[in-house]
Amino acid sequence: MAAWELLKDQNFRLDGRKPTELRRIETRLGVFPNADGSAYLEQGNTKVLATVYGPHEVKGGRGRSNPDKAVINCQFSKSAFSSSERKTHMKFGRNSSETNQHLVQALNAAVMSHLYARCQIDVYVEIVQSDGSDFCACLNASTLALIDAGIALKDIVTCCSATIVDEKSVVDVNYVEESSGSAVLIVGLLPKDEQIAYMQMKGRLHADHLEKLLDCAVEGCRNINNILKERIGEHLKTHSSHFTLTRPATPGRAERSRPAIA
Amino acid sequence: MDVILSKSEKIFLTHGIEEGIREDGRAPDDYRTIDLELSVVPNANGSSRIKLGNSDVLAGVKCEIGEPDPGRPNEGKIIFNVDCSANAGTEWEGRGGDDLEIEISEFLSKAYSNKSCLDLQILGLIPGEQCWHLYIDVLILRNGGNILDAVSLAVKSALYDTEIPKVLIKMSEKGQSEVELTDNPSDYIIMSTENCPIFVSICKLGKGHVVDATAKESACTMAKIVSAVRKDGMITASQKKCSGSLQESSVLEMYEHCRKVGMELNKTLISKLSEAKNAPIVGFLA
Amino acid sequence: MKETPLSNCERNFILKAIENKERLDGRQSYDYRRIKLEFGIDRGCCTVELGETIVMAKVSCEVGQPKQTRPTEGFLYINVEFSPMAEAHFEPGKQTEQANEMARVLERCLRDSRAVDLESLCIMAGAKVWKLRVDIKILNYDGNTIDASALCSIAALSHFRRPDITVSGEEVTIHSVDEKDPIPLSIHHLPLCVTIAFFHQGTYCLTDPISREEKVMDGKMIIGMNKHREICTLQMTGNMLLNKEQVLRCTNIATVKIVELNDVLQNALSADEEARSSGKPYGTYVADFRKVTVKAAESPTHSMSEIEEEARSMQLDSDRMEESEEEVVENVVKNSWLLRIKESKANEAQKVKDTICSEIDEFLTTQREMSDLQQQSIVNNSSKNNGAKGQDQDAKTDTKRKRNQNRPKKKPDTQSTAKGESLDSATSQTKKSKGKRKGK
Amino acid sequence: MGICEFGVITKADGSARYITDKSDAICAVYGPIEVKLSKELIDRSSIEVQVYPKSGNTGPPERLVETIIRTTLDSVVLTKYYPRSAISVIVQLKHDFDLSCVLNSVCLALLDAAIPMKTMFSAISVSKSDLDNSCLNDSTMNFVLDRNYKVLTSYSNGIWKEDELKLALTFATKKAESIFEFYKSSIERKLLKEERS
Amino acid sequence: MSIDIRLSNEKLQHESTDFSAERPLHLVIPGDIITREAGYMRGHGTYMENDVLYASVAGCVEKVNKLICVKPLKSRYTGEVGDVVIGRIIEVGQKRWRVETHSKLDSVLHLSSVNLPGGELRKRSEEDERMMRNYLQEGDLISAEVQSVYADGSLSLHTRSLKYGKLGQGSLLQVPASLVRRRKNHFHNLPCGASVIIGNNGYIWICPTINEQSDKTGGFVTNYERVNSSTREVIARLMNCATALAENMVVIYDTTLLCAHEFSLKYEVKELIKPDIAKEIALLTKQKIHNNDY
Repeated sequence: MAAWELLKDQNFRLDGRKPTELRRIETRLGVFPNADGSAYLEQGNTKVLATVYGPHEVKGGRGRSNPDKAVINCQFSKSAFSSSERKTHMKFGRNSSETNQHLVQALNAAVMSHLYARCQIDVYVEIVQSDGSDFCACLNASTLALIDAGIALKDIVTCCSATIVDEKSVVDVNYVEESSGSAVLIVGLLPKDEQIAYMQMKGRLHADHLEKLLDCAVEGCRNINNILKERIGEHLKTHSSHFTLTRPATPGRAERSRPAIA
Repeated sequence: MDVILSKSEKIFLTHGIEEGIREDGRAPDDYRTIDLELSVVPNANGSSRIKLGNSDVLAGVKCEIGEPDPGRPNEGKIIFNVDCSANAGTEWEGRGGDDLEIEISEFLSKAYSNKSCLDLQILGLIPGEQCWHLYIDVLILRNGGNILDAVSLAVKSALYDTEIPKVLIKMSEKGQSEVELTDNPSDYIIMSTENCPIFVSICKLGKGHVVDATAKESACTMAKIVSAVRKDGMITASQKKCSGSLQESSVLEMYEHCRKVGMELNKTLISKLSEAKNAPIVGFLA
Repeated sequence: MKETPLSNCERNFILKAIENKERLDGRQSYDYRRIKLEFGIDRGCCTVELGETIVMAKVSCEVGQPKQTRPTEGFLYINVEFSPMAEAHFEPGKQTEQANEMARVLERCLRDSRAVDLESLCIMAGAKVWKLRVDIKILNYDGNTIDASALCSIAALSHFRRPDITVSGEEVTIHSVDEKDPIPLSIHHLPLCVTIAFFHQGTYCLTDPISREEKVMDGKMIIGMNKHREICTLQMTGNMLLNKEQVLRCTNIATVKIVELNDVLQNALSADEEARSSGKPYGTYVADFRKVTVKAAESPTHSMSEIEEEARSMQLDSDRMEESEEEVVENVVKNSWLLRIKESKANEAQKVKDTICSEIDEFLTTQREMSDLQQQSIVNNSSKNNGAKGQDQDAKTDTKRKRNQNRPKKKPDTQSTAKGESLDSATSQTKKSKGKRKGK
Repeated sequence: MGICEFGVITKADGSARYITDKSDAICAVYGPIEVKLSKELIDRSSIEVQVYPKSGNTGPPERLVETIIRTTLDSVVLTKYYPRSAISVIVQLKHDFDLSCVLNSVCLALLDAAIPMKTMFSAISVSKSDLDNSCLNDSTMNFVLDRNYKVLTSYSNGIWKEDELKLALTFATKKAESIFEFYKSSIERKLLKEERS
Repeated sequence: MSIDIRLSNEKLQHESTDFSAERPLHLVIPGDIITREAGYMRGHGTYMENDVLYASVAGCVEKVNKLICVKPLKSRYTGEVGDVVIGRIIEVGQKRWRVETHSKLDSVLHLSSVNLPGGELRKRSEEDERMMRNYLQEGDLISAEVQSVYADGSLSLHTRSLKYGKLGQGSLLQVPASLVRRRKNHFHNLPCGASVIIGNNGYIWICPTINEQSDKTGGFVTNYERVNSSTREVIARLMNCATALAENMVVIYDTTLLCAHEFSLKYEVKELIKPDIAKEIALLTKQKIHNNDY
């Protein structure tokens, strides 16, 4: 307890982070070669696997297909051993279907779905280990998986949470902070134009503090985005040597790839 | 994963197996490379990840205190739960994997129901009142054929990795026994997993049979025998799958084959497990 | 039966109207429809009519076991169902995404904000607790079911009385209504929801959208808040992108609207108490905001700044609030409310005068045929001052028509840019005021 | 007698809320509308009835009421005019359950929806205490009578002797008269209102 | 019997050599600005916003005259007219087959776009329509050429040349389409004793050597004869080589395949499925082709 107090006095959080400090982020693209795209993301102790299948023909009847854009289908699930207390995840429960809906909402904002008319894009997310900010990690991992699948995105949608601990807004909330009962704000951001694509808050917060908390979460998104960008860049660099051979050597041959102007 | 093959592809594959040359050059009783890693899930008491060729399985063991079965007051319980992750493919989305999940978890409990496999007495705490429940959750992340063998390897490894906290049994003022967890996290008990069975699936294609079938080979399999084999060669459970019928002689032959392979597989795994216990954790990042 | 989609011409018409700050039912952008609250004969039953939307909530309770992790907390479960009565295509018993989403938002709003004291629902720690269940049924669907449901459920919860209990040792006796008076739930605060719908990539926003507006909107922002300006939930849904300023503006709009809704709720509850004590089976209460904000209704460009102004004043109020006691808080809010009521009940002629004045202002800004119009409006003004109360309506339509006659002279683009500017200036004003406050 | 309000459910083709001392029910009628292929009848429209209690889910008591309503409507509504279609009747109770209140609200809603019927009908619950004040027995008898006071449906609780039944029927007939009067005046009021607007 | 269990951390850490230095690549990720200059044409993998050209996929910028495209590391196959593809029949419809070619939408093969047995110029009769399943049924593999691309991006195929048509005995392998190098010829009779068809869509078909004269029947005569062991071993080796190349992101065409085959000869066929050996072969191949500067 004494150590805890000390941390608090020094402006540190329970896990030793500063208020605006993110947890360590580790990523890996292309975990499952059989899928069109896949990614693994660690945000501190929250670990998520995301897989993308598609764009492919719409499953379950043509009635579901959209003639103008892609149908994005998300399924979120959480392994039974992911949290400290064992809990079998309800695939069809209210919470998971809400999470699915919200993932679709956030991804829809980024995916240039008009390029994939009549198609379906499946995004499956599995939480292997959970330590707060589950939705954020899921969304970040899904984005990476979509990039790995070569699906066109307007921007890299990133998500970050923020809460208030001891009257200070803190970013990238872990499980202990999440369950402390104060308001938790989750923001999904398209960082290029600072547009909010997804937002949710639970818990009680005075309206005057919203701006502060929102700024904090947005800043977190921006930082995560920079890290993700860096990681994608590294991945590209190590895996792009084949381009030197597959890219057209003479202009004549490349002219066949017509522009995508509608 | 469902693989559709054309008639001539099937013929090519089957002929190859009859001649002893598989599609990837393996001999009929060769396994693909098995990757083993322990303690991948820190939130579990024990965990393992097994990659068998293109199949990828994660198993986690969690211990909880609960009530014992009335019929077995001195024993703990083991509960299997298999989850087919949609990550493995679109066909497992929603309820798609349900049937397979039930099939595998049922077969696991059948194989482990033999008393000699795992000492459940060690899990008993207060007779008739409290005992350890071991929840063994298996998550199938990728299905590249021969998923059953991979699951059993993962379960055995995860059990090997399991550290059950030591408890003190105290008498309360009312004269009732109470269970108290020790504060020391390094104080734990380990179960003997030597005798845990491993599944060996043998697929019959044409006149030949193979172990560790790939997804394509599974698609042309006529009959399949799965046995849970202990390290001493005892078979604790077995089942025959797929639509084809088998003659008595070939059944016996396949069982014998199972036993042989199973013993070898057990031996190799057990020798590697102690090494794996002290290996650094890489997880999904490698 | 399948859902009939909105025709393209209807869609375009509604969008065009929204661009011109007009709505199908003649409401102003931030007006609520008529709200009617009706309580049931039983306690804990409430029906809310929001325009044509009808929502019914029923609270029930039973004794059950608590969660192991939270042995001293009761439960609050919210179930939302779209009755097939509301639309022919709603299938009975089917959990739709929409219902699911609503239930989750309401749960966050009511439960996770700790509006209902769940600890007070504990009977015996670790063994017995009360399980509350709110069944919300959408009986008629015409948009904005969330706001109506939130109002309805918190009203029903405030109205609900649970049976009294006596605990002696290990035994729990639940008393029937005849034996002992049932007791109300302990409710800490009254969170309500305000939904703001966005159109044209977030350029235009409306509160209380009707179903046809919901069909053409990009998305919506649901804000759960109580009268102390505490946000209880935020939820953005649909395919739209917002920036920070828009989000903050939403909360400002919500602040104003929550006060209105909170008043409706309080009045309705006291109306019911009154009715019950006077021997009637139950009470009803009707509030119509369209009358209150008539002034705003006539001058769209002003309404925005007005609402911002109001939000600002309320923020100032709330600053004072934080320092003072709770009771004072209520008074301040009530006063500001009363002020507005007074305003609305003011002399009819004055109102008309205001309307025309604001019109003149509008025309001044566009600098068009000012003198001509002034003459006209003076004529109108005098004629209306003479007119009786009943003619008020006619007079309004009269001015409207005249305005329409004048309209073609204006260029539509200039109009919209002018509006945009005024919006911007309004937001910058709020910012400035905030800066000032911080400075203090 | 009660209070009746038409057109409460604006989305429906017809609706009515009927409030009595004992109960309060809203009924909405959609029809004739598109029918599910599995429920399609070639020569007439199919009648679908759903009854929802004030809280909780539809259970066996509601299913029973649904059947009673359906059998009554089958004999009253001119279904043959609308082959291959559906008439959907949904009742939501806002207070305690009372069969007669539900049935009367259905009749009012059908009138509002202008569904052609052979005759109007009224439902009356008669309890033994209505006939004999000294009787403490809570046996009830529900009659549904048509315009000519002929019994369309009946549903009883408890023990009834033959002569008691006869008494109950005459009592119901008398009450039905006033209910039909009430229907008439309600409709008149509604029509007048519509005319005015 | 061989059972090889290894620990995850035992994996060999080959240092990856950076070849991109020779020809610097312009790599971008979604949302990156490609150019602010006006006058460029917007190609695949890019989008224009406020006169600025942004990337929409993570990959390599390719500039051809005024057209700018971004090619992602991997993606579903986007067909172009003239491409050679391998596909699997998934549905027999009226007058057409639906073919799975790993592009975003299923491709179609019209009855009028196939060579039917008994002459190229035969008129399609109703009889043929009824017999469609006899020619090609669900699960059958075909090689075909892209005839046209529909507005929604789905492909129409044709097999109106004797080199295309139903595929017989052999093995199919799927690799990312972006790894396949576009060549003049995608049908190769390799000197090591097998034939290979490298589909532009990333499907690779390896089969016993096709006899130029007698085997070109459009595939309607199926050969169910046993393939001899030595051919089988070559096919298995080629399969494993191609898999090794694909897993290590090495470009795939006849030269790299032969190169990898050559390097693999020092190992037994079954050793090639071991990830370490696969990686070694892939890297050697990569080095060699870069040195030779193909």
